[in-house]
Amino acid sequence: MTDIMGFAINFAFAGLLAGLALAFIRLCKGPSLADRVIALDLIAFITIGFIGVFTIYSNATAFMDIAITLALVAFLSTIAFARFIMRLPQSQSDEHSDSGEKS
Amino acid sequence: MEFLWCLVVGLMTACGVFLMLERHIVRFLFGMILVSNAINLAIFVAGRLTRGNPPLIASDALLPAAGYANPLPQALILTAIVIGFGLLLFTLLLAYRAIKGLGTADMDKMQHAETEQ
Amino acid sequence: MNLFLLNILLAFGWMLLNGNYANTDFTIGFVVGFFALLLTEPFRNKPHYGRKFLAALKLLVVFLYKLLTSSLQVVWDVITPTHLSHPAIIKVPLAVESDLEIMLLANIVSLTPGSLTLDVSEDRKFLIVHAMFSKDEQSVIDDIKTSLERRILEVTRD
Amino acid sequence: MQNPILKLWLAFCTLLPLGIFLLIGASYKPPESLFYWSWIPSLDINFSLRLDGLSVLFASLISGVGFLIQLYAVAYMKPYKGRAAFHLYLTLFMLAMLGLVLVDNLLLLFVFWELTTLTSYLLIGFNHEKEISRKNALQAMLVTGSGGLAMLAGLIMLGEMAGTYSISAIITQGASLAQHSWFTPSLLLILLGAFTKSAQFPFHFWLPGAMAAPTPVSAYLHSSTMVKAGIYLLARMLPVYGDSALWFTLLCSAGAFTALWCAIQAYRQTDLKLMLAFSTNVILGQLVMLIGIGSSYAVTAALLLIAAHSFYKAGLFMVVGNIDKATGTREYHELAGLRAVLTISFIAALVTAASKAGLPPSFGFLSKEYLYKAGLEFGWLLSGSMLLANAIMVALGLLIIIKPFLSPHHEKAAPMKAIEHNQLLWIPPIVLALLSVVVPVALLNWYQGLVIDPAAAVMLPDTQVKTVKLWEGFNLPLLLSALTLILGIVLYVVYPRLKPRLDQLMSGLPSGSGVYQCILNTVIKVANWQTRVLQHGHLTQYSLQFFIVLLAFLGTALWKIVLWQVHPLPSIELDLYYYDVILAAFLVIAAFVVVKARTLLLAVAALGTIGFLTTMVFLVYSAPDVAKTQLLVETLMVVFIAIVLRHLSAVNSVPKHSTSRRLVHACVAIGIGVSISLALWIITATPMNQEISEFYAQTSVSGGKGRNIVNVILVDFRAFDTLGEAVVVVIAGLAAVAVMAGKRINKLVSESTRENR
Amino acid sequence: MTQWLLVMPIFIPLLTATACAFSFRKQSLSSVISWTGAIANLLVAILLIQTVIANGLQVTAFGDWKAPFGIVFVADLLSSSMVLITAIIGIAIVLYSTADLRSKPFYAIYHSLIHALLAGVMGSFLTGDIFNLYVFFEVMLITSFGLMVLGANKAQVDAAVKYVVLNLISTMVFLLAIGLLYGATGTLNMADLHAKVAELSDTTMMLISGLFLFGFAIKASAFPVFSWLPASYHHLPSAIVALYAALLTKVGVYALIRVFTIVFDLVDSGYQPLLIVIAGLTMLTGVLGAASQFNIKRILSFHIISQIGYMLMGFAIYTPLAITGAIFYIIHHIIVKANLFLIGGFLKRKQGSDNLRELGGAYSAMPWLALLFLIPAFSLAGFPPLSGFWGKFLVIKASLQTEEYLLAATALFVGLMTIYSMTKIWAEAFWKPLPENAPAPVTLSWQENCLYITPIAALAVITILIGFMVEPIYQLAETSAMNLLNPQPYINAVLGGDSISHTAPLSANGIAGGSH
Amino acid sequence: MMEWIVALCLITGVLFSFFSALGILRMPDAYIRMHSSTKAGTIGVGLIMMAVALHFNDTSVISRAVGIIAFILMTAPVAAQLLGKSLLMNNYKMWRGHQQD
Amino acid sequence: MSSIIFRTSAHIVTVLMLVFSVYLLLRGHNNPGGGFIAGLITVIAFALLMLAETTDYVRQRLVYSPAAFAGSGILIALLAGLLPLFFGQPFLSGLWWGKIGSPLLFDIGIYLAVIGSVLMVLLNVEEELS
Ligand code: NA
Ligand code: NA
Repeated sequence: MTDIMGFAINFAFAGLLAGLALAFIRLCKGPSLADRVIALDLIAFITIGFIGVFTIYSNATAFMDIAITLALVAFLSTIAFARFIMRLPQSQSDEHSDSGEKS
Repeated sequence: MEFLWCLVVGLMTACGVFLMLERHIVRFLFGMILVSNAINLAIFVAGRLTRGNPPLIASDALLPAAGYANPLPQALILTAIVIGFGLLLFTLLLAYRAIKGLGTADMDKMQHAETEQ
Repeated sequence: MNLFLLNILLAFGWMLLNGNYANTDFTIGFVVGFFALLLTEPFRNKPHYGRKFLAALKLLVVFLYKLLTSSLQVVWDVITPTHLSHPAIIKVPLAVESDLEIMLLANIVSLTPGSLTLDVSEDRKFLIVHAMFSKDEQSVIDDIKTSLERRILEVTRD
Repeated sequence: MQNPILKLWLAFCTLLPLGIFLLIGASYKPPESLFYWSWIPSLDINFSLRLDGLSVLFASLISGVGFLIQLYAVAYMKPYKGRAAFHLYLTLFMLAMLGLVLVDNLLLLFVFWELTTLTSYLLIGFNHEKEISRKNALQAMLVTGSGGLAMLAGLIMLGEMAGTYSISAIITQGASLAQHSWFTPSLLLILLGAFTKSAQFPFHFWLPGAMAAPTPVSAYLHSSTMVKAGIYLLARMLPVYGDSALWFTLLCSAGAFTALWCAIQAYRQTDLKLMLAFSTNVILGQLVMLIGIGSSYAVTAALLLIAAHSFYKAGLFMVVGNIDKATGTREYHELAGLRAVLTISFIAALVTAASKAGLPPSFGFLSKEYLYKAGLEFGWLLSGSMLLANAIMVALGLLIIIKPFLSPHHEKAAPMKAIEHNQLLWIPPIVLALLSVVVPVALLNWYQGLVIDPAAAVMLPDTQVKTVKLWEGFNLPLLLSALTLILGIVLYVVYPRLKPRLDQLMSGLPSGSGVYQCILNTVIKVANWQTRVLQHGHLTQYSLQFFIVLLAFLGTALWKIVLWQVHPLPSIELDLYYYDVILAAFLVIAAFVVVKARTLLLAVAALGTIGFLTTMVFLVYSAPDVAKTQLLVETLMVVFIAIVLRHLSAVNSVPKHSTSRRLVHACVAIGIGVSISLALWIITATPMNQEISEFYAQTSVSGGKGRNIVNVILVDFRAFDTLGEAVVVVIAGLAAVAVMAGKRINKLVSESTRENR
Repeated sequence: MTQWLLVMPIFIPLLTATACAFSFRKQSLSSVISWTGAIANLLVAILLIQTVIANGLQVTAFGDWKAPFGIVFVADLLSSSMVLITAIIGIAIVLYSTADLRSKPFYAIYHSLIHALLAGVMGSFLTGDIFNLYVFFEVMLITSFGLMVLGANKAQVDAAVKYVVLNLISTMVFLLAIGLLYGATGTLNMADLHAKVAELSDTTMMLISGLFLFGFAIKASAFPVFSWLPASYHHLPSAIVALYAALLTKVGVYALIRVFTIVFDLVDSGYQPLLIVIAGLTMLTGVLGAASQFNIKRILSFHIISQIGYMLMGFAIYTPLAITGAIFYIIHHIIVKANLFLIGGFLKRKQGSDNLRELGGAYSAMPWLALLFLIPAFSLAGFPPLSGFWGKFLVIKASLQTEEYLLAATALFVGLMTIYSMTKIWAEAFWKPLPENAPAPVTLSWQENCLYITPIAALAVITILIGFMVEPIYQLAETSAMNLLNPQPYINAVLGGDSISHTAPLSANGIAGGSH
Repeated sequence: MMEWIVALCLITGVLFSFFSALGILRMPDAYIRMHSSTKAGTIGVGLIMMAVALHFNDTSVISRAVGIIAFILMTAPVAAQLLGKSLLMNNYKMWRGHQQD
Repeated sequence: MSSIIFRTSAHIVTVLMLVFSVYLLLRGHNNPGGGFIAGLITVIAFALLMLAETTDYVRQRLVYSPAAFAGSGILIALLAGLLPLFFGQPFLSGLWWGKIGSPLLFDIGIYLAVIGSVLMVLLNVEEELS
């Protein structure tokens, strides 16, 4: 592996993982359900990217199938969440409508 | 590198176990998902880790490339994942039924079975 | 007819996936695609399939260009410290009618600068769009109708 | 008696003991095995029957008295329902008892021992609709059962000491067993069995309780047979344990005390049946004492007393049964003038009571003489206590005869009806009364040759037994007999005044059945408490228990490793890339987010993230198939959760555990987590044996015809796992539908579209 | 022949289950299929044990991949006799259910699940591979979940939650243990593990075996991890609870015995003293739990625990005699406990309750049932010469031989309390007159009566037979125990003698191998 | 030469992805965050896939990469649209930015 | 949930997924994939279709009940395992005729079993809960 590829790959890993971190923060922060879902969707995208980079890095093309699979299924979970939000009775924020625990 | 993942397995298990002890039945389920993920990971780690060399044989070869990853734990985890999926799916719907039928998600309030009739 | 075409396409897709271009693969792909279509029956009202290759290509190029610029626009807004946007929700009247057309337009609108499809009205007459930079609503509408909808109609209609 | 089958059955039940009695008589040629069948050779349990002097005494009593009892019961049980079953139980009981005295194998003896417990349970509880019957049946069962279980341990120990379970073989080893460390424990345990069965103090109380049974049962089981099982066992064990001082001390003290104590109890009763029941305890005590003494006289006395008691006690019980039948009561105070309706019974009563009181020339007198002879060898204490007990027996004899039969009938007394037109009600007691006199007077030599000599040869192999005579001239025992008689009469006379004072005196003392009830209640209380503690119904507490146990398991092993340095900890080899660390960190953070999430949806989203992250981990470490499956499964799971959660939003929120409880949870969880980490680390630090995986790699193409080794494992090398896994998934599907569907399960599973059905 | 024989105990029930599932709407058809399957199963089981007795241990390697590379099924005396008993119980339950559950809407799916459960149980008995054991445990577990929630009411759902939650803990720990074991040894075949485990350090072995012990202890419902059993069993339909009571916990004990003889050595693992304590406390807590109950099913459920204690006791003592006793006890207990639950179910059907306070009069109303109850009840209570006595006798004898006096005393006390419980049921349900406010007993058609009584009577007859044919069963149990304590022949048979091909390095071209 | 192109694609793709993530963190409301994730995310993944395709230059890889890009182009806007619709249905309050009205 | 845009694209995506799943099934022996993975992707495809349309639509497309799929899957897997026994080989041995072999048949059985069981749950959950 040449220097430029090495750099690019390392940059890619770092950048994607940093992106993952940011998206994850949004996932935790919410505040609405939709925000979390958007973040999760983006995490799926970033994961697809990570798989791509790792495919280049490891030279094992078999990993590409995982990327396809991920692209397929991430769509489903986003849709399912979207529907979840849609069917919720009242509010835009999940903090009230959720069946969480109270302390 | 196994050490790192040993640590992760332990921490994930700890989180999972903690959740499994909570009163909300759905949280128990989440704990179970965590623990079962952690255990799959544990099997994976126990079979030793190999970076970037999947146990596949190229179409012109009879053996996988040297230093290939241990395929057996992978097969075991596949089985365990699928079995775990079945169990979790059932548990999820049982939780649903319990919440709907018993009117509470609190596992400690589910006291219908052991009160003397 | 269009199903048949789609079927052929799927067979080619199959070969692509396999990275293998023999007759047997085409046959398998065709059979697999046939059953897949049979199971899902995707288009109940049939759009026309003509020789719209050029129109489609043009649409694609425009679309890719818009996608790139829109991305850059978003990125710029992200990295600059102040929020530049003036968001609004806009109803865009539709000339397109079929499901496929509506879908294409909606998706392309979503992926182009400053606009994001939120819904199609119940009567399928309007596209509800969230516009990021909508100082002037009409310009947004015009932009969508001229640069996108027209091109789609060129592809999908005779 | 219309039912011919019932008739036939009753005839069979009656004639069976007679046949056995005759068979025993015909085949008795001591000391030979009658029969040998190797039942369970591996356990040294052989069905070998031996008929020696001791066995023949018991066996003939069991079958002979059994015959009379069956006869009597045919008449007595006529109005009862379920009499066929009654005779069945009685017959079974008799067979068990016969087996007990005939077998030459310790374990087989135990088998029959327990069978007598079981059948007697059914007999005692025969009047099962009454609560007292059920209660007393249980009491008898538990008391004799607990003794029996202790005895089992004792018998096993004895068998192990001797290296055989054959009784005759053990006896030949005799005193040599005394050196073994199990000698004393086995002795104690066997005594526990014998004492409970033979109703020795403090286990005596079940026997009067067993009087809840119909009278034929009392006559049979609780006079002449079952309670003698313990006596039989003690007699059998005499050659093994007889030399031990403990044997002597325990048997003599328990026997003597039981005799005295129960004599006083008998004296206090007003129910005639209970009087007899307690006096049975007295005789049992005397028998135990005699076997404890184990001298030549004592053995002779015991052998005489066993037979004498069987005759007169069975007879007396039958008479009491007749009284009950004629008047509907057995209360001493309510009975008078019975001679008028129970003429023949009265004669039987008179003779048997004389035997009980020990008047010459009855069998009772003879046995009492030898009792005193045996007692006198060991000083005045034993003899004195026996004298008192026997005096009370005299008083009881008088009590039973004089007021109920001889006093004139008066208004307050229970009304009477004639019952003696049924011959079967009086023939058996008369026969027994006859035997009580005929044997000592006319058949003594015959008895000596048939029973005493051979039985004594079994019990005291080295001792010559003296010839028994009814009349041996004026001697000390005779004097004691006279004294007994006088004292007895005195006790009879003072009975009206003494009884209330005795009652007053003894009312404060705890009764045996009271203690039993108290123990039973305590056990039940402990059981309830324990169950409340262990099975409290709080699920999370169960889970916590389970996890604590798991932590204990893991902790003990790791404790050894970490603190005691049994196993040196492996060094940490860090062969890491930064993305490993970041992925790991994310995984852990995401897991924490699931824990800390205040809303379920955030937890679900974090779980989804964990799914993606684990996918990446599997990807990085070369497991594409796993990564894919993980991804798909996780996504589907999230979809399912999303679908389900949407419908649970209306559910009330759930309170959390208290902070301290959560702290405990955290500690347990962290403990388990750390332990698992450590365990995994220790295991992965050693090199791995991968020969199986190598085999798979080498054979995948040639044998499995596949290039994806993981898949070849799944569908070929270990396809069987995959089959099972598919079954799991399908059944999980069914189960999931079932849990949701409730009663519409079939419809839900089988329908292909909704409208069509 | 072996190839056929060994797979049929799994194949037939799975096929039957599938066939039952396909005949959803035709109750009678699914009944017939279910019966046929159960009978076929019994025939195969008989054939299997005959073969094992005649020709010794039988092994088949699935896919023709020899151990340790592939999965093997091993039928030795122990496993084939367990399969036989399972088949017997299977028939009894299927017959009984035809009477008891026919009216229920879940009838067809029920038969499917029963057969799947039987497959799981028999697979667990036969497998020679530890991961495969896990798979069959899961088949069993998920099927038991399914059966548990069929037509469930509130209480049943609650019971199911407890059952599921606590059993899942066991499952996960079991899986973890397998993972660690594989990581430490690199193999999954139990015979192959024997030698490789012996090379592990003591602490590693203790660690891994501790996890196995914990997992199996839950499955077997040992103290202190039995809570799931009394929390759930009594709400199940009798046929199902009979099946569970007979088989599920015993599979746990069986697995414990297998794994701690062939894979680990109980003594070497360091858990023997602990197991002895566990056994004693299991007996004690179980029997005391039973003493505090007034519901037939609850009493019987708690007694499962106490009797598991006997089995564990036999195993923990770890002498040939003790293990013989444990095996004898398992065989006896499967038959007897199933029968008692079936009788309890029949009483419930007649009277609409299984609470002792609401029952009564059965002795007068159904004397034949009383007799049929007496046999298993007093067998369970350990009255000789019924089957229960011999197992108890053997373990007590063994405990005395090894000078475990306290354990022996506990076992004896527990025996006494078992007598108490059984007589309690007898006195309350049979002897006591029917309470005045109780409803009149349901009258059943003679066919229904027959279907109820046939399995009950058959099992009672088997109980008596076991009691009287002690010698052959003792021989069987003793041989099994000797085989367990000296597993070398088993290992040789599974791995194909001393010349184990896999220890030799394989040629690099990948053509060589242990298969074909 | 090809390496440089691949590296360029990779780096720009990653940058887009990163900014997309930054966008959803920084942007003021869910609608605008969706703009960010949909557009920048799509192009980011697209570029990375292009890099993969170019790197391997192998039909099976190219076809898969193209498949992924096409698939994402097809699904990402739909997902965004559904989420948007759900927000609309829940009367999600839009951030009005610096508009006067 | 009835969004024209989603419905239309869901149809296309479903077809793609189905094709992809069969591809994974058939190629699984040589590349990552196989019955389980393929089955799960099929399930996801139909899940998407279900979300876009209705459960009845999906049931009609499937023709047979999901339980029938599951049952036949298990049946096929069992028979694939039994087949070698008739050739004197142990249960589940690989029999190969060129590129077609009993392991492939076995994998198809697994594929169907997964599809059937998970879809059965999915459709019923959706129907019961709405
Ligand atoms: Na695969
Ligand atoms: Na093979």
